[in-house]
Amino acid sequence: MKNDIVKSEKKSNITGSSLLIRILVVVGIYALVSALMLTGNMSRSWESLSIRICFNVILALSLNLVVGFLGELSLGHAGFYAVGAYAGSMFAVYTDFPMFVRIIGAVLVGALSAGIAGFLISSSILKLKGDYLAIVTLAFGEIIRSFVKILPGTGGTAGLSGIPAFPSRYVGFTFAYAFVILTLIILKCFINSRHGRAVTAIRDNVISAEMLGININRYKVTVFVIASVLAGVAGVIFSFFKTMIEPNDFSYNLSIEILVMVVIGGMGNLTGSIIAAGVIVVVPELLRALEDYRMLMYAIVLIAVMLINESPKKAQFIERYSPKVLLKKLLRKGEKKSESA
Amino acid sequence: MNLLEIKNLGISFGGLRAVDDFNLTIREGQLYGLIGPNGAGKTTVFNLLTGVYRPTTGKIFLKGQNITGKSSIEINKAGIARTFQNIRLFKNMTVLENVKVGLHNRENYGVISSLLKLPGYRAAERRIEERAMELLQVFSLEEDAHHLASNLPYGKQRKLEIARALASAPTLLLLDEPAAGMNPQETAELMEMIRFVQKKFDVTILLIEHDMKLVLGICEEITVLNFGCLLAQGETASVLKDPRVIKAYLGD
Amino acid sequence: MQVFISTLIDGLNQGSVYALIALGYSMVYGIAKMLNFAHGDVIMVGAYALFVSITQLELPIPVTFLLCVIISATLGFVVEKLAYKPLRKATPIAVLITAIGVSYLLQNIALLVFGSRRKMFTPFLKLGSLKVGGISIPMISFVIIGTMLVIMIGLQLFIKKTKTGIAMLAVSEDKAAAQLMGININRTISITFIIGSALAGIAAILYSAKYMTVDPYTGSLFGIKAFAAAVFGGIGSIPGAMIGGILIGVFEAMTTGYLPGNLTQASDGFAFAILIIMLILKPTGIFGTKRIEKV
Amino acid sequence: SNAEDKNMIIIGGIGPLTGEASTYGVSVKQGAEIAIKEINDAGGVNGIKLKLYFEDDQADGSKAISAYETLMDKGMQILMGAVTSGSSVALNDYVKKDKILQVTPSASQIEAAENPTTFRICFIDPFQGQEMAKYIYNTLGYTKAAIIFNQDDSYSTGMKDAFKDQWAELEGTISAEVSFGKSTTDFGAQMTQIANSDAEFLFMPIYAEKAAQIVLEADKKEVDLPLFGGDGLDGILTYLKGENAKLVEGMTYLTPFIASDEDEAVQSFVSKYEAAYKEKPDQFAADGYDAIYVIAAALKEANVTQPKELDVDALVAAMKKIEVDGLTGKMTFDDDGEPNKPAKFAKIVDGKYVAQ
Amino acid sequence: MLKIENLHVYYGVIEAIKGISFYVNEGEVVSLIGANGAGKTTILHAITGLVPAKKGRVTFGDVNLLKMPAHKIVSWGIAHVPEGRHVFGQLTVYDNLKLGAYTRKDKEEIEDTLSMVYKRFPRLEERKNQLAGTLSGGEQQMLAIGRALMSHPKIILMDEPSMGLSPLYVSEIFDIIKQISESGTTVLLVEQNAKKALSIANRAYVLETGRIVLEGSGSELMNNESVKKAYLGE
Ligand SMILES: Nc1ncnc2c1ncn2[C@@H]1O[C@H](COP(=O)(O)OP(=O)(O)OP(=O)(O)O)[C@@H](O)[C@H]1O
Ligand SMILES: Nc1ncnc2c1ncn2[C@@H]1O[C@H](COP(=O)(O)OP(=O)(O)OP(=O)(O)O)[C@@H](O)[C@H]1O
Ligand SMILES: [Mg+2]
Ligand SMILES: [Mg+2]
Repeated sequence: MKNDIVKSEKKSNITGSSLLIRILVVVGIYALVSALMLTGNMSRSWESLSIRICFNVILALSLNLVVGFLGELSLGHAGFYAVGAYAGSMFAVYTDFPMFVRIIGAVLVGALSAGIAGFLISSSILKLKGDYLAIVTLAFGEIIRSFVKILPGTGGTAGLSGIPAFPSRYVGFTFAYAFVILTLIILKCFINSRHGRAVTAIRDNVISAEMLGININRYKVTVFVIASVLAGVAGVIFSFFKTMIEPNDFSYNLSIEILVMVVIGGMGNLTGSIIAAGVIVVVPELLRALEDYRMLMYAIVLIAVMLINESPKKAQFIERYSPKVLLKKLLRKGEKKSESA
Repeated sequence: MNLLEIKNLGISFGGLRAVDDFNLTIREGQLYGLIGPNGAGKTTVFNLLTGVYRPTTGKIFLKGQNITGKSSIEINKAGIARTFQNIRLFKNMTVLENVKVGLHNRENYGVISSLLKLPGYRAAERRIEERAMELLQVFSLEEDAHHLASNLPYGKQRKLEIARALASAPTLLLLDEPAAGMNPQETAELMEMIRFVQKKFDVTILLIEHDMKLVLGICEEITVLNFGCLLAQGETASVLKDPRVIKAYLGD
Repeated sequence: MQVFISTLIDGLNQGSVYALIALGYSMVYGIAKMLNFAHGDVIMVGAYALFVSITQLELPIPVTFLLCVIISATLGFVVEKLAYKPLRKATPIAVLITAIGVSYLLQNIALLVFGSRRKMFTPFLKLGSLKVGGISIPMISFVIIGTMLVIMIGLQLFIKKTKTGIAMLAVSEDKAAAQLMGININRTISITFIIGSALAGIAAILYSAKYMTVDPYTGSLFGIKAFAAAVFGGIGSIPGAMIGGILIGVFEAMTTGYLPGNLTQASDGFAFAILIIMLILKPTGIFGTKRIEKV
Repeated sequence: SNAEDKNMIIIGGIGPLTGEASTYGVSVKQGAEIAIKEINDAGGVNGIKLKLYFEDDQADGSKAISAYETLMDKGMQILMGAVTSGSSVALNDYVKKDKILQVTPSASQIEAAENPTTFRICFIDPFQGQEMAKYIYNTLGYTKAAIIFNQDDSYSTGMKDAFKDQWAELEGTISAEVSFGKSTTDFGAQMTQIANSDAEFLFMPIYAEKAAQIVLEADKKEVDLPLFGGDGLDGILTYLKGENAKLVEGMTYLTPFIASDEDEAVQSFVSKYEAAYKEKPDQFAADGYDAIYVIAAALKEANVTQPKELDVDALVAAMKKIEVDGLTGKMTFDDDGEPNKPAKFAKIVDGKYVAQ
Repeated sequence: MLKIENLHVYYGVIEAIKGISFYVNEGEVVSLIGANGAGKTTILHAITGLVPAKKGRVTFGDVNLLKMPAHKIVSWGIAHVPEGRHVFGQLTVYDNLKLGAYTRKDKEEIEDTLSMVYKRFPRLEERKNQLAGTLSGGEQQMLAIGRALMSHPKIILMDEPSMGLSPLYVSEIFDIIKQISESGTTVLLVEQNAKKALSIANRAYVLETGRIVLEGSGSELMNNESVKKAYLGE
């Protein structure tokens, strides 16, 4: 008996042509944005938004690994982000190597520190599941934010200022974009490997996974470490963008905002996370014209998106009008035309 | 040679003695049956064997190695795989991926090598793909390879569970009511399949089943459990004629 | 010693408010299996309703209380119908995000209607305080603790003993099977939200009486605190939510009172650290049992 | 930017209009709007009208950057903002690169006016902390302090740190030091500590709304200490009505602005503000109002006649020359961009703010 | 009594039931048999409103069930023992049974039914305070049947009630079905154990991939060659 519900595109090996398309999209976006920036055709708000989108995309992608693939609700992603941002920018502020070394060093130091934090946290909460884990990650994020206030060198509540800025917007964007791509490659490779499958299996059924010899604890820690390293990198980019960071930049509201991106984009859907991160950053800016009603509208949009996202009609709509389907139709038409010609 | 030895195994839940002083020996290459009334403790024995529960008394040896109280992961690595009475597939993964998860420990490339896409990784992934497809073919599931596991009908889900368990290359395969929810025709096919699998993969099989046709058809020996205790043990046909077994389990 | 006891009482004081809020939250959480981050904002709306009816409409106090509870319950009912019901088949996390949307929505409506500046109540429940051995305890705390206990016991009896209560448990576990029993799922969930939100209304009254203040963001704190309390107490356990709330209050009071010098700046973080340590020691919360999953 | 903007000087405002800090942003915006209207109604600056675009940053630095860029896209020529310190500091680099005149009404953290083109209307946090310490020790003669501060607000921690340093120098002792955070609703434990200390007074470097609640709690705990604080305490009486007003009787704080000041300018501002927004202005509103007048004065001083040709160096030079008699006092600006204006001590007497 | 006309059911885009019509008379035992995935469960789900039907009519007496929300259907006297048992695992056996009688009012009658259920399944009485989730597979199946009986239905739909039961209990279940039927309750039975199902059925239908391919009395089908081959394993 033939069953027609096929989960599309779940193949582990990227076929040649789709790899090419992906490379084209990646290069194309970069070329477009650079061209606009370098010719001065991009408005300033979009220039800065393009960088903000980048580090938010990295945050969303990395959290998606935890929430979407491992299936654990983490409400403390801002904590790892904070560790990366503070460690990285303290390196950049308190050393006087050449600029280039400071930037690279900051990324390494930020990523490493966040990774260590991810390792320590995740290995101490292995016994916790579900909402218990959620509350502990949330608490952890708040602890980081809190302790930053009393640690030496962090600038306390007033924040750490004097972080070197990117020499130009264009450099900043290139830098951030490169890390977005790196993040994507890392996640894709991980997910399509036996390790990625193991992680998804843990999400779907822990007992079965254990029974197949999959080391649950090791994978939980691995996933948290990868996600926190990436969040740490995002933190460093953020601190170079903002040039000053303060504890309030990393409150649990931010963790929730990242979670919103992941869920709206679709759990376990990397492309979705990218788009959603972009949308969540851009929408409030687009709504500026509404003035007082801006955040009200934002809330309404958020609810509406969730309701539409989950409605059965949307599934039908996508079945008919998704870009993939449309592209196929177009190609078919083209073929027919060329045949008839 | 004895593959599995269970000695004085026992466990209680609250006041309930679910399994009590249970002994069982299975030789390599056997197709062994475990039967008994509902609630007799059969599934619990499987759970004890696979580390889901820790026994309160007794010892379990696999190939002479003591595996009592080990974790499920270690037990799987030691060579036991199982299916579940209430099917436990990875529902949001495709049929093929389910089997690939089963192959997890057969290829051992590390996280770093997957991140960097080293050549070893590619070769290993290709082998995994091939093996998984082979396994699906054994169970005639290759056409469903890219379907979501949860969309399969019941019978196919059971087969997929067996395929997935086999993927981890066990020496001992535990099947918990593999024929439940199948009609006689399908059950007959399944019997063939189990026999075939046992030969092809060279595994020893211990199965729980309420379908006596299947038990009689493929199990050389069986053990009957009743209220957690051993009721009878021995060659299948003769055990099934035991009046105590008839009274407690088969009815007339 | 006296300082310690006073601080402990402060903690109980504060914790009892968390506990009161956590009860309603935990009930919705246990039955609808969703983290209703908008619960705190229902309290905020209730408090504004109370504020308007006391200071602007100048209604008799008992009427204002009733109004506050009715408005809160209605709000809970409406929110559930409009925002959560269409998501019955969605994952809990999708509902969580929608709840966050609702929370933003209520906050921003309040911001537009009442402005950003905090409103202060004129005292409307004057109860004075009790003096025991040099420590004075405000009477309102006894009212809060009393109400909390009554609600806790009431909820517990309602859920475990009444037909509707058991129906709620059935719905929370298996909606399809519950329907086969003849249980109206939508109605049951509506009732859950109405009760939960009415409790939010009661919390709003007592909160306002105790702290005499409300602003658009009052509720956002409670969402987190109630969540923490409910989880810490053990998911689904009503007495757990209560104890959880009280303990969190006590942790906070202790870290506020006893951290030396410069560490006081991180008192929030220390309170959370205690919470984490306790949860690592008891991974299913105080009263939580391991969810039994038969293999 | 639309057509009529061409003949106007565009001032951009940045501050929180939504989110937990929104009171501050809203007040500044409203105060500034009144000033803009007054100036434009009177014919503008040298005949040029002013236009204010105000963007929300939710007191979040990176959103402030987006707000800033949006304003730049709209043609912002002078920045009035950001309202909060964190956002202001985050804009430092941008303002430096763009070289525009920045006047922050209320960002009181030192780093917020680091830029050579940035000026500030309000006092810096350390200044207030030091002044209060000196006043309390030298003038009033108290030696044992209790402090309550907000751990999540740099305004509060900045003032507290400066107070403590100064206090140590004066050889005063600290009997109790407690804090609260963003999410604190109950101040019982804090007050217990203070009640059981031998402190002679309570220093509260915090904003009025939290202070009002703390005062209520202090009353319950029978803490009857003299109260002191910075300009944040201004407006506390709007939260404490009726008998509760008695609880802050005698409270002394440092402020540039007192809404009940008999001063004519103040009263005219207050009545316009109340008419427009149905609430009493606080010091943030006054800061916003003054910031606009300071900008106007600088424009006049620099003799700006073409709206689209602002010379920032000339404006900065002008800023250092002008003297503006604002609601928050008569002020001039020094080379660091800091205001020189007299610190007024206000005291609450008989339920009214009285300048000392 | 129960009449299904031209029923079509879809899961997304696939059509699981492709226009099925059949009926069940009062007092009858009617069996549906068919291979895995034929659509038996789906039909029962459509009758009790757990999945929506795209087209067709389902009438019970004079009422059209398709227009009715699932929870109302029970009160017309229709009980459903679902595939996969679906007991409330975190509730006790007793609470599960009580929920079975959710739509009933009369306390005494409920008590009577309860003791009837306990008599049929003594194991349930033994374990009445155990959490249903920890029962063995077969015990859960007993509970699911007992729970359905608690509503004192006019018609009971059973989805593979013998699955996972020991041979002794399988015979017993079929005896119970007979008793249920004799006590006046109509039975619509879905079974893999076709031999037993046909032997107690007044009439039966054979399903293949969403269509009815054969119908007849139990004994007719039992002797039908293709049925013998495909479903009886002979
Ligand atoms: N976690 C548990 N807690 C309490 N009781 C349990 C638990 N697991 C099993 N039991 C009880 O132990 C007994 C044996 O259960 P088990 O599942 O092993 O039976 P079984 O022989 O597999 O029966 P079936 O053939 O019906 O599947 C049952 O009475 C069951 O209720
Ligand atoms: N939720 C679902 N989504 C998609 N397809 C489904 C779903 N449920 C069932 N199906 C498909 O519908 C068809 C009919 O399934 P159904 O469960 O009714 O069969 P059945 O006759 O009861 O089989 P079994 O004997 O295995 O219980 C099958 O092909 C099945 O894969
Ligand atoms: Mg079993
Ligand atoms: Mg079925």
